Amino acid sequence: MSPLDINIIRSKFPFLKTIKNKDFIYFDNAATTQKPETVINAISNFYTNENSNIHRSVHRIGAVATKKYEDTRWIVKDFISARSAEEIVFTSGATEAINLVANSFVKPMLCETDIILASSLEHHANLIPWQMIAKETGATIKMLPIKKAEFIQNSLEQEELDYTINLVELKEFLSTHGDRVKFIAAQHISNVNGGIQDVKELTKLAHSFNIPILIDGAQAAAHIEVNVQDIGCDFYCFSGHKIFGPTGVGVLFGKSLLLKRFQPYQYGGGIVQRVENASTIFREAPQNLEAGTPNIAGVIGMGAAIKFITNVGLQNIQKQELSLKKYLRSKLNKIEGISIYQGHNSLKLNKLFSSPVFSFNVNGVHHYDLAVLLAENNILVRSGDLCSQTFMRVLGVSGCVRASLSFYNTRAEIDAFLLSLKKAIKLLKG
Amino acid sequence: MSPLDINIIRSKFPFLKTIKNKDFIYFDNAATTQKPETVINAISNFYTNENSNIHRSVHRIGAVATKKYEDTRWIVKDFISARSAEEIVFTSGATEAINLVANSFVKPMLCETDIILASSLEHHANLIPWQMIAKETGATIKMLPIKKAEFIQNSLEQEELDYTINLVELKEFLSTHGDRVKFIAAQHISNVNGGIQDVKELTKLAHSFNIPILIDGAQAAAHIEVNVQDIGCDFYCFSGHKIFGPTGVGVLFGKSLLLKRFQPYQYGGGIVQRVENASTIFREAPQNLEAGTPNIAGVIGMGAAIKFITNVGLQNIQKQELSLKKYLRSKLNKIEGISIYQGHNSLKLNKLFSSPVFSFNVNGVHHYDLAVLLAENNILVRSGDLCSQTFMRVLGVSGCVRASLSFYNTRAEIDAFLLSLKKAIKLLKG
Amino acid sequence: MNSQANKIIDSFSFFHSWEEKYEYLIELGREMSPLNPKFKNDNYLIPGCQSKVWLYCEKKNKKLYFYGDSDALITKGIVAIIIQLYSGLSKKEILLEDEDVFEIIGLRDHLSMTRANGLNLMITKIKQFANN
Amino acid sequence: MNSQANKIIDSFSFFHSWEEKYEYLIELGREMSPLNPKFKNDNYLIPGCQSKVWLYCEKKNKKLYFYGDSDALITKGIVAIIIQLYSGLSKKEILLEDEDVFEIIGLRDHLSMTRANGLNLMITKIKQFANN
Ligand SMILES: Cc1ncc(COP(=O)(O)O)c(C=O)c1O
Ligand SMILES: Cc1ncc(COP(=O)(O)O)c(C=O)c1O
Repeated sequence: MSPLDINIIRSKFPFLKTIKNKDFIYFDNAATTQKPETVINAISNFYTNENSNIHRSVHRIGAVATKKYEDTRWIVKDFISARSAEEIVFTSGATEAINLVANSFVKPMLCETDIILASSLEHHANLIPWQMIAKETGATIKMLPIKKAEFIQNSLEQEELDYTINLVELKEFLSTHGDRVKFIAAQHISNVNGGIQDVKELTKLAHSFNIPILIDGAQAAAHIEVNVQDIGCDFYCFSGHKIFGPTGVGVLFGKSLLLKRFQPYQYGGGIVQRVENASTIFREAPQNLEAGTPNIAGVIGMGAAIKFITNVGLQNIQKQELSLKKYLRSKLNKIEGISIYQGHNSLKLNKLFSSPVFSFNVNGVHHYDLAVLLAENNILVRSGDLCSQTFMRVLGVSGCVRASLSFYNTRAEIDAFLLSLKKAIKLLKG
Repeated sequence: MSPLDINIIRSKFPFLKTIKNKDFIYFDNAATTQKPETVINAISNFYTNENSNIHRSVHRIGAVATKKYEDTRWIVKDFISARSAEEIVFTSGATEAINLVANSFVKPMLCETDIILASSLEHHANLIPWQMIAKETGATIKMLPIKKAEFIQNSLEQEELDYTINLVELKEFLSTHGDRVKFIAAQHISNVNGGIQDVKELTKLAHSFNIPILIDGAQAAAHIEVNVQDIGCDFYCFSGHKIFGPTGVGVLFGKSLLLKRFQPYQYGGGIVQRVENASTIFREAPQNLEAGTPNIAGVIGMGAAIKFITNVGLQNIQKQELSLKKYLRSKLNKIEGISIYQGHNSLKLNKLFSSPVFSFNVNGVHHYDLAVLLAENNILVRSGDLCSQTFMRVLGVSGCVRASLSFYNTRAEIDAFLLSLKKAIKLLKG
Repeated sequence: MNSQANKIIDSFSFFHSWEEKYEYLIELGREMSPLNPKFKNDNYLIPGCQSKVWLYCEKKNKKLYFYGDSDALITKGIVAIIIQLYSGLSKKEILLEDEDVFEIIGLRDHLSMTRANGLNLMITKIKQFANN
Repeated sequence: MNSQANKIIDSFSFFHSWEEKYEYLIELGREMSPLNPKFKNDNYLIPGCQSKVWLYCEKKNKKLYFYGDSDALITKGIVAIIIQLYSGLSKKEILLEDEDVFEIIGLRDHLSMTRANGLNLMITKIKQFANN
């Protein structure tokens, strides 16, 4: 595909072209992305033409709905290069996916002397579930070592702090405590600084100590190509609404053999073979992990979102985002007193690329004040702890402003953002 | 409101008027209902104009989305006459609501000598979760006594079996074992026979022994007025997709004091006040029970569905359904060899009313064969165990055919259904 | 394509409406040689179909012979066709057979629209027998 | 409406753009008499706001006096207005006060659009003080 025509791209997103919103600059894409028309239409079309409950039906409409739902499993499988569609479980989002692994797979095998490793860079969704099962079982949760002391060169050849997992230190730790570590959970890309972890090496290291690992891909799947076979991880998850799809739906990838060992997490219709008054025989994964009527329209909408991404091409998306990122970064650097907590790519493969997420603070200015004044200028950014309080503590701040871009954003929007930012700083510094 | 104009009503449902589906007769409403245009539009409109993540945002679009989401809590509160919006928890469906109560409220207080009561009439969603927490804790699950031996008069003054909970027997049981019973779970309306339980009396009885009770209203909320204060129950739940709303969303009502005692069921963003590496302080109910990005569009769509119901008027819906029910029942009765497992209204208040759900078998004919041949005639019914294997056992059958109507169905559709049914029986009986 | 398949296709070619096809399918089910009742137990049940399907396999002279039954007539007709197709073949022949007779006789669309019939589960089971 | 409210409304009536209003709000925050640092601890923190808000209440001659602070300027301005509104009133007067000054000065819409500021939480807290 040739370079993206940004006008064509933007015209595919009703939110970006509707008159009501034409003055808004949406820089909150790490929170949730806008939806292409094809996704919105897939949902309307389902409710208009094919709406029916699935799996247990002998009628035509039910069969069509079932097929569309199950086809999406294949679409997802191809999207993340899983081995088979049976490795794909539909959840209500990344949060449920992680809770599912924590409760149905990890918790049953934990005992008091065990350790779970997560990182202080994690979104709460990939931290609290591990804390809680540790608490319930008496196991310990420890933080993965972070390189934060090392200075590295960023994409503009400047020195900045490297917040990636320190695999050397981790290896040392595992050499002495590896037998006690029962699970590792880590992010693929950070929602705070867009930094990319070397999840492939991390997985290799975990597996060399026979430790299963989950990668939280909530911030990755819309930005880089995900290949779970190449990564080698046991579990991978993401949310539909962050990859241009609907809310209320997400994906858990799990290796078949491991999914088979899951206790169902929720119980209800569609997951049983035989029910007596006091006991039940269940179906196999992934069906036994999707109790009750699922978010059928949501799953189908997510399928449309993935098709949209594939049509545009992740390569193209990356190219566009890289260009926006470099532009914004170079301008942002010039703002006096700014601290930018931007991550980098620990893979070194494509040294310039990390996702276009910019978290920052300006000396002497509160992030909340900045975000409010930006919002008054119709610039939609996020502020606060970004559901990542432990990361904030690593950064030594209570919160920050986050401008998170997507490939449909433009340089003109960046310019407007910078103008408003400067105005706001001026107002606040008095 | 004056009697419903069925043509106007049907014109509001894209599924019913679209050319593609014009030959279909949708009699599978207990599985899922069709959606009015206002619901489909509410979803598209959200994604087109207001799409944003909620609760943690300082920007305008985020605030609008948050307001619409939170307003729906009030809409639901009014719909089921809860005391306050804080009693409303959004879930992914009735199934998750029940699992939430089982895991976060009931399980922590169970010990080996305890008993949970559910009925053999329950949908799997309201049976298996109780079985499983009983199994995990060593507690016992027992079946609520059913009146099935008694013959009662049905709406056409015929004798039929009464499958409602036997409150007299239950009282006796509780008098001797009441102190061991820690929870009662029962349906409001059956998905198999449409029978209505006297949940108010049941609740009174439970409370006289200080036993908390959950009512599964998945089959009730689209058919009768639900008033949780009048019923008095501690918990009540239903699914959006069965009340003309979207898939992937549902409601748990819980009394505030009890919800406050819930352990969060899932952990993630939006439910925390303070997170350390190893521990977390949570927010209060209902927020702490809605971890992660919720199904924002789904919740808003469900709000639109409730507004739709309120506009049409449940009284009008009931009137219409009662008329359809009587018509179908009188015709169905004439089919040779048919056994109709239709429920009745244990409330006796409105003797004629139960929900328009018809499960039946025809002597010497398999329910699967009937459903397939009906489907070939574009009549969409359900067959099998209806996710209610224990109820099937009470009925003494392995499955049945279920034709479940909604107020938008017509007498003409009933006539076509009957014609096809007779043709199918003839073909199958040879 | 084996000769059994051709025979089935020939017979069905007379019928054009789905009603006639189903009628014939049901007839095939009715005429199928019955399964010895001692095999009508859970060991020979194919799980996951909405109607009950039993399938029993016997080996004679390096060939497999199938016997089956179902409590539903339409399903029984499908069982009858599958048995007619695969009975008397060698393991290898069974594994090689991938012609979709149901497609050709014009019932595939109907039958896979009503997935709960377990058509695919039955064929999978047959191939499993041949793989052991 | 109490005279403090009128004063605030009068002052804001000079400003028409939201920038000017915010500017003035920030000024009010800057000029507010500081909160004794010993009260700037978690006991006086209002949970749930995105910026930190401390609110301390003192009773003198049957009247309540409020002192507060915030780490964010805009929030601090809101605190200043709220204190100006409620400080020096009796419990009864506080509970009766339900005029929405923020509505009148034209900031309600802005401030409630950015809910995370905790405006409502602050007012709730003030009323709680008056209820004890
Ligand atoms: C890194 C990361 N993990 C997990 C999540 C949770 O995703 P959701 O809220 O869609 O369940 C998020 C979303 O903010 C995230 O950024
Ligand atoms: C009585 C009853 N309870 C619970 C459920 C479960 O609802 P859902 O699948 O929407 O979670 C159903 C749906 O079939 C039902 O009929």
